[in-house]
Amino acid sequence: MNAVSTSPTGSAVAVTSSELLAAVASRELAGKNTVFAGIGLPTLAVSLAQLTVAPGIEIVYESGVCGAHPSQLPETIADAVLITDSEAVLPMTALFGYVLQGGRIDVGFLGAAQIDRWGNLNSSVIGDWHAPKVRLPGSGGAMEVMANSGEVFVVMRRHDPRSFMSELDFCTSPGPDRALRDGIRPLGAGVTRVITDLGILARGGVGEELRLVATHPGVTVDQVRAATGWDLQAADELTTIEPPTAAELRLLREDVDPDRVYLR
Amino acid sequence: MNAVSTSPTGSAVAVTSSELLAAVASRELAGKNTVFAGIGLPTLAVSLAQLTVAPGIEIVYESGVCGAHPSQLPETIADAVLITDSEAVLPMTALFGYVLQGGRIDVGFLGAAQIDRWGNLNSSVIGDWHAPKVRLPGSGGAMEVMANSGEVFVVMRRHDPRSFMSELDFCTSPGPDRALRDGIRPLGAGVTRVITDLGILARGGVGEELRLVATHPGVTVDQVRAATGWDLQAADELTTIEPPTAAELRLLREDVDPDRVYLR
Amino acid sequence: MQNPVAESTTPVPRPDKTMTMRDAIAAFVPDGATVALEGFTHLIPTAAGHEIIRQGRKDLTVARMTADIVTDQLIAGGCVRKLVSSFVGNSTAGSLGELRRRIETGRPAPLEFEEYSHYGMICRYLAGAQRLPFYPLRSYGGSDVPAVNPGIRKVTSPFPGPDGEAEQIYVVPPLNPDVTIVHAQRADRAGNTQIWGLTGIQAEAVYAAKRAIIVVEEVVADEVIRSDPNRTVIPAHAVDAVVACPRGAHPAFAQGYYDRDGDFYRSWSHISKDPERLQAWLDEWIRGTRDHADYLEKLGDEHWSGLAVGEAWSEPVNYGRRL
Amino acid sequence: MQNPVAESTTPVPRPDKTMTMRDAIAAFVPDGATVALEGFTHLIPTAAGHEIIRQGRKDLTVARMTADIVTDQLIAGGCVRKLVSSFVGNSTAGSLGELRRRIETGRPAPLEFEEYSHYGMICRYLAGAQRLPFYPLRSYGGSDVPAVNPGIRKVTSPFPGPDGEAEQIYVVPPLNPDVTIVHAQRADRAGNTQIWGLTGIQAEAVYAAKRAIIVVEEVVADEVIRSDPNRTVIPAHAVDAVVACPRGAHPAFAQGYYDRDGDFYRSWSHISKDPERLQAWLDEWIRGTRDHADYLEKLGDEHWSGLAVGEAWSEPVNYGRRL
Repeated sequence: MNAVSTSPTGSAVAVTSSELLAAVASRELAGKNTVFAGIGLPTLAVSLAQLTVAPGIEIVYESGVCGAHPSQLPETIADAVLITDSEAVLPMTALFGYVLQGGRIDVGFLGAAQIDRWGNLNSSVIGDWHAPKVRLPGSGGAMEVMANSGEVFVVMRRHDPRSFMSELDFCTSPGPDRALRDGIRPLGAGVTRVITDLGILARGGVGEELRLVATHPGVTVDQVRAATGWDLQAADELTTIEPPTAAELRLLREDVDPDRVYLR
Repeated sequence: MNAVSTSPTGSAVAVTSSELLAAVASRELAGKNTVFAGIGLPTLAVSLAQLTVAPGIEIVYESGVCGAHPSQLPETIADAVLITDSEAVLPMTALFGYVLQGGRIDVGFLGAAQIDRWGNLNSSVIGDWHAPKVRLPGSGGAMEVMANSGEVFVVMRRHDPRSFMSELDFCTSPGPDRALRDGIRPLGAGVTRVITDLGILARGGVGEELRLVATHPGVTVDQVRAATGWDLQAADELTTIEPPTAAELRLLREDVDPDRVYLR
Repeated sequence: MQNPVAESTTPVPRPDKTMTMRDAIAAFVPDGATVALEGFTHLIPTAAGHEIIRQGRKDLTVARMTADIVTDQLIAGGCVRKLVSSFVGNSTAGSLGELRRRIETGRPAPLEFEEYSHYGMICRYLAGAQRLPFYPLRSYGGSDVPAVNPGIRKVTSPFPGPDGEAEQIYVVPPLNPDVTIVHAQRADRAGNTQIWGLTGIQAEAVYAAKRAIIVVEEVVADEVIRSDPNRTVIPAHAVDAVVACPRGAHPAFAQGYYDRDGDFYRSWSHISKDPERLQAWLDEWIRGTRDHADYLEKLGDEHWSGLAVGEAWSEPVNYGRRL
Repeated sequence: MQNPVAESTTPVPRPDKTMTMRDAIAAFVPDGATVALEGFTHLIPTAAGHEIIRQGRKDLTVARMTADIVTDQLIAGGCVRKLVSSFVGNSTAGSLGELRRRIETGRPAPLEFEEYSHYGMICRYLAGAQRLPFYPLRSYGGSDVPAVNPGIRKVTSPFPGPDGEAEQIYVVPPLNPDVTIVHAQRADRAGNTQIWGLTGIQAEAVYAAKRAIIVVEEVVADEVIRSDPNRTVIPAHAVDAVVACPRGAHPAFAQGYYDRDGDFYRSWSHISKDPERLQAWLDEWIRGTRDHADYLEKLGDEHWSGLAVGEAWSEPVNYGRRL
């Protein structure tokens, strides 16, 4: 990334990849009420959205914390600073059963080692599950976030063919199309946005593939296609993503993460 | 009832029906750890058992209170005095799901309008359910106490053919024999003791009918048979119930219910 | 892509959901709605029930595990077409006159009744809160209740039972009320609700509902709630309206606020036994009062002093703060 | 009929279940047992895991939603035959070296692994706690996990779906550990356990188990627990042993007692990457310490001062007392 912004003090500071992704993701949260998010880029994006496009938006953490008012930027989803001064700490049964499966999350943020054109995700293994080349952490709550959130945003720092695959090595968290083929009625739209260092892929819901809908300035469609392991289709009206504005950068740098814990 | 006991002060005081039933029921609790009980006779019995045959026994209330240490005798299972100073107050999901259905109750106490020879209970209606002569309160938690407790004790103040019936008007809370016929595996033994103003009926578990095993002094087998709506069988070795001892009566009157709220 | 323009960094505003009882009932309890009123002996949303009667709602389906005085009043008030319940009785204090008349005689109008056990109702709320198509439970085997309630069905487990054979179990369907109304000790303006003492099935009944009204003894400052987030039984995102209504659970109790009005419970059996006396009572105490404050004024301060409770404070716990 | 002879009216004695960690592990964790160790990032029963290693337990099946450092240590300690988990990673701080070696290379010995999602594990505990034959959940449709885990099956709902057609749903089987071990802030001697901050799945994991060991920062007077019975997450009747073991969750945190040792989490990726270094670490810090007090002494007071937390006390609530 080579976007450059002017800092509040007037000196030019390079926009980091984290700032770019957080700013772009935050804009997608307009009109949303509840977000299920992990620490790092997703929380940066939601915190920025709270200060910009979605003032009332609430983050629900996988640890059960609702309405956090942390005194410092948390290091994990279970950080003690998220709990003190929060509005509610839910037991796991309520968090996963009533909030997530209950359908009270508008947008879930997920990451993954591999994603395919339908927005299915693999976070379990590279290679064969029974004798994996790399054993990854597995689902955690990802399968539930995928199955139950209204829609899912995926933020990927690196858009490359090893992650954007034609065939997943293993499907941990399936989108609604796979669920339907398995005879299970899906409750959410699955992945609707994939925000990467090259651009934004989007799909509307059941039956739709991820398509390229926007690119960062200077990124070409061919570049994104080359970085994608399937025959990626592009929208007819492809837009260019506006780089983080001075206001967004100032909020991120001065209010959301002044110690630059995640804005590295 | 016409048993007479000598009060601690030396004067003869007639033993009330409540005292008799509470004392007799308390003796049946030897060796038990957890009891699910309502207010009134069952709590009197358990409180007396705590002071006599089962010092460690714990009452779990349908309201979710465990380890109550009430400052006064409670009026209902949800009385505020049961909650203040208690050891735990459980939400309904934990009480019914984890404690009761989870199999952590040794003995459940139940009452009913009608009982049959298998210990099935009716607390829903007198007459036809769709146009009842009397609409009774219904199951409450009785169905779950019956299905999930290790065994069930029933205390009936009045042993008569209108309550001890050959055919129930309606079965609200079935014992294990009815469950089996319905294709459902029972988890508990069902009713094992019925303690009445005439004596004690008992059964061991699946496949067994309630049999008369003991009578109060002066009560004949024929008297109990006449008060029972089915062809009641009596045990070969019928025992005579020892009336409440002086110690039991003193504990009931001085410690358990000094204001005689339930010992009327 | 949207371009945010916010220039300020003021703290994120929390929504203010406080409303009057009148407005909350008017907004969220339409005729014909399925309304869950929960609270197990403790914290019964009586004042909300009275306001439903004042506003003359019709054809409601009322879900309430322990259908007690407020249910009898709602039925007598002509608000209820159908009752879904697991216990229909006036606590330990006697009968519900109107409910029994309706079911036993069908007069002045029949009442549709769907019967469950307590855990059957709990499991219906659990299924509703979790968007499950059904919830399994170990009771109902051999009971006559499934014969009169076709909502209770069987499923065969895909795992063998302990004897190696196929195992069957009863299930109940989800209950998703149009609105759930509960009473609580306190909430903040956004709806973070704290309950202590008996917490019952309130959280699940709220999560299962499309809308939720929380009636509280006190609306408190955000800082009070945030000092003890584990005490929050219902989080703000599940709440639509917060109604401040002190003593709104009468004749039920609110742990730490006031005691149960045992005399009223006992008197209800007599009041409700006679339909004319019951309607006169409704006219005087509910239809004849403007709101719950008016009802309380009519009851009088002396009445309330008899229900006052003393102090038994919890030991605070330390949530800690990073140094 | 039995004839009671008690003559005294002393208060009912509560059982005293306090034990040393050594005795509790020796009594309730035999070779080959299924052991659930729960605590979601917060209150991880690390000290109990270390004692299992010290006592050289073999062939355990370990159930733990977030299999993290203590799980890696147990595997490296040769205690574990099979792992049942929904997340195998060192929090956000890197990898579990031993676990990855066992699964990726099968060296020095293979590790049987049963994979779930978080809610899959939660539902297994829910089914276990409720004696249900299965528990339904809305995820798993289309996932490859059921293909590698035959415990995850489907059931057809007896109620039609929204389209009127038959509806299928996945279910998981109950999990009933031989023993569940959890860490908590405080308990009384009988086992009434209070937890604040993240309460996770601890209660369900305990209720699902045949036996339960509660490790606590403090054993407190009965009066402390009884001042706030709603804070009791696990009641005494579900508990078999209470072990006082301050700082027993390290490197995890205990809300209000000490903070997370982030440096240790980060260092674990390096320690566990090299099998020899990992065994040397186990020799020095676990096998080479007599108990957790010894481990703490070795860590040193200075280390602990860096994890100290300040004060943020909850506002007390009034439980009330009848006047």
